[in-house]
Amino acid sequence: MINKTVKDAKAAVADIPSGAMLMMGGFGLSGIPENCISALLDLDINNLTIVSNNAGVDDFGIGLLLKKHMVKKMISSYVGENAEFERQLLQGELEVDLIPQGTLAERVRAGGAGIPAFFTPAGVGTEVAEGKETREFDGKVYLMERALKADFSIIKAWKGDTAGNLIFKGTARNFNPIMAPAGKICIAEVEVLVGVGELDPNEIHCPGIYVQRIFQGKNYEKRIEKRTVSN
Amino acid sequence: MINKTVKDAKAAVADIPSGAMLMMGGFGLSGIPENCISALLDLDINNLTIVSNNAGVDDFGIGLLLKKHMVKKMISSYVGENAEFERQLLQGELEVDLIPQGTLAERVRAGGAGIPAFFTPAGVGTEVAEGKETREFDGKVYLMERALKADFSIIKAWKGDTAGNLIFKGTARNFNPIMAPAGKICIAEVEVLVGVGELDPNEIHCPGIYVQRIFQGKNYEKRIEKRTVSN
Amino acid sequence: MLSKDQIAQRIAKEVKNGQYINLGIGIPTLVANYIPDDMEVVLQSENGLLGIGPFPKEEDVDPDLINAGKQTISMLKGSVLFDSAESFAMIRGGHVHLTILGAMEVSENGDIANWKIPGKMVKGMGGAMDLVASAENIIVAMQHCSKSGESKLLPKCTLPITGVHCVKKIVTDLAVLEVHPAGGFILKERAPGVSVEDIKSKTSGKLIINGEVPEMVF
Amino acid sequence: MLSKDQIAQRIAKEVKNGQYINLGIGIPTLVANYIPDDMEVVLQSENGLLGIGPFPKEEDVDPDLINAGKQTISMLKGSVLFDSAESFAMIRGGHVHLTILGAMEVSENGDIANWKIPGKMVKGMGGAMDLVASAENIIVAMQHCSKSGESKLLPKCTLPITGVHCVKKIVTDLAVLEVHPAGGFILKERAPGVSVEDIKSKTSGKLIINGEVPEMVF
Repeated sequence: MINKTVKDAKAAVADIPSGAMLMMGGFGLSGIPENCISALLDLDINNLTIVSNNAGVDDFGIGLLLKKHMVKKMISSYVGENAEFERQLLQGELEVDLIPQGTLAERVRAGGAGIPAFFTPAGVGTEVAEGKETREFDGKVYLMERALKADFSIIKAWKGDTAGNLIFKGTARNFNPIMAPAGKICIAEVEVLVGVGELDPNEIHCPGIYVQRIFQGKNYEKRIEKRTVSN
Repeated sequence: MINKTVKDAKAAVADIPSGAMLMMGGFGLSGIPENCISALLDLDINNLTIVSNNAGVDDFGIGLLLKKHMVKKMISSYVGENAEFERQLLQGELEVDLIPQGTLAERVRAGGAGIPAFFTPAGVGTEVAEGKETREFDGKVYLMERALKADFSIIKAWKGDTAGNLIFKGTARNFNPIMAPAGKICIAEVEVLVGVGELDPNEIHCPGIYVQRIFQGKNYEKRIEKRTVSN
Repeated sequence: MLSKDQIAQRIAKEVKNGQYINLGIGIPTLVANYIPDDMEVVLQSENGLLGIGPFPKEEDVDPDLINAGKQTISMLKGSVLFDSAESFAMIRGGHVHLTILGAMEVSENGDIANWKIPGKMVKGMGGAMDLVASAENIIVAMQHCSKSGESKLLPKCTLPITGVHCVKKIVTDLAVLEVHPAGGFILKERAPGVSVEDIKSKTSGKLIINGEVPEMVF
Repeated sequence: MLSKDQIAQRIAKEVKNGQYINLGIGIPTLVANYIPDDMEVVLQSENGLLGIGPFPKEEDVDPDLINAGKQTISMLKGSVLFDSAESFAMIRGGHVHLTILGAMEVSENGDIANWKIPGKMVKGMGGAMDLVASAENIIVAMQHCSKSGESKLLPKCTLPITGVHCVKKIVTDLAVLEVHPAGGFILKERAPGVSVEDIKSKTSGKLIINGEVPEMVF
């Protein structure tokens, strides 16, 4: 099998240039590529466009990139947990493109799957439909939505092997596996990196063909946004 | 969890009427719903339209339904292993709609996923494109293809639980999981039926939400079309 | 007037055995507490889980297991995990039978506004637009009037809408109403102690009253 | 003139380290036998496997593990299984770098015909139309002429085509040829003992000859 391992987060993100279009996995703070975000903070780059369902919180996740003014534009479905985000947006320092979550997921999936455009009912009759082609199929109206692709997709998995095959855990899966094929280069950080043959071929969530670089991350904080417990 | 179990194949297919549109999983003879095919043979129905990548062989799989003249139309990508099929087609007793395999898979996936239409490059400039809308995106020409849905999707899995969650084995997965959501009623036959909680939530290939009926099949023959071995 | 919990309790009576259900944030989440034990329903969380269990015990909290409101949760026997594309394939494909969500406004033709207030910070629509465009049955849980006393049941939404012609039923602190296919809110039930006149005065959209309007039974 | 195995052997030299490759039925399947051991490539089978291994030993034959030609196969360490939609997402999305397949005809502008002969029984295109419409590099393995001696390298395909402007290179029993972006077959190499004149007489499409044409080296 083809070996995709790189040394660490620093090596994995080293060639990401200013102005790059990035996809980053995660839902809320769950399943975000913590190590790559830290490594990006050490790079002297800016004007990034980031596709991510959320924008982190003020002092964690993508919020850290925002605070360092590295981001020009966010493409997300929900950004409501981040005060610095709000400030930059109101000041005109940041652009945001808000997309229904299912449309975002499907546009990303289409980008990786060679589907340039598709039709969805989400957003018909709303401001999301402005400027978009609508079309009726079997009596229901749909919007045409285009595929999304990125220069780099940066994702986080639970286990991976050196060939780039990935397994996720719990709801930390979310956008991670579908972003892998949508990036020209996919960087995957994993909690546990194993040799080829150690993962069951029948249990892999993301085939290694989509992953160009993989490394074992460290010191995962896995911050919890809303700790809710029952008695 | 909602219990989806039915007694056996006979009970599962009992209400399938003449003229129904069926999807049937499998690639070649691998992963085909053997028990349901047998039970269908005992029904006095005909004029079926069947969406299946292949059409079985003369004396096994969908070939058995063809031989009994139960099929009006096949929607497939490759039907070359079946002499009875050829005879009926040449005699005008059978219609066939041949579709590129990837387009077939994506049309089925779209049918289950609420996507009424999408664009694909497969078949551009060929007779597959006849009568279809073409459109250029970023300098490349694509065909618009419509979603496929069925009255019943009939699939075969390796393991399943009573809530309809399914795990497939090897390349017997193929069209089975994507056909489940594309049928109004999905009937799943499994080699091993277990109670809820016995399958790992992280290893399920097809969520039970797509499956309306499940039963444990028996006497699987699993015929091999081309037994090739190395010394 | 109903408490939030009572609104949730009344909505729980709309749930049918064998349904797959998506519950929005706020009052809808409370509905889960009132689904009878003998009823088998499965709750979907659009970040990738079928079979949401109760909040975990302190020692079982897992940052890799949250719901769409980012709260830590648990799984049930028979739960399934999946990615975001599969999750919305499920929603868009109509496999989730019932969506219960909050709203800022509902119009008499079933439009819903619940994601954006002009002039205020936009948080985003999340999965709401996909949900309202897709589910076969959509029930709104909300207060009948805004904090400033304005009716939230309107002839036409004044806020940017989330979806058109999609709301089937509304349960408020005052009433249960159905949206008439040709337009208008059909008053089905009154909250205990609330009069038809009271509801009429607090409903700015067209209210349809057919004969005697019964009090809610829980 | 090359044997089928020699055609496969010559094509194997086009394979690059780190590639994901889809091999069609027939000569293309033989290419796997000539990929050097020190080269890491992964073979995709469009029915749902990355990492095709050798044919299994008699005792390891598994009816649930076949390739796209319906032959029983084995897996390798690091193999992955997936469904048909994922498989063609992989192909259509350009993740498979190289497709090697057979053909009945290739035209000088890179069109390929390999799925249907009018008047004969139609078997279907299987995955061929998806593969030729998607892969960044497509190499055709075929005999230079049909059994009746007609050239299969034509100005224009006479048979129903599988895809347009897609073939990049052709390896036949007589020659290695590249398709010129503006049209025409560029003669790159001759099979041992085969003359340029011989190839010219057996190529009905436009043949482009730039200087000396070397003999193939294996």
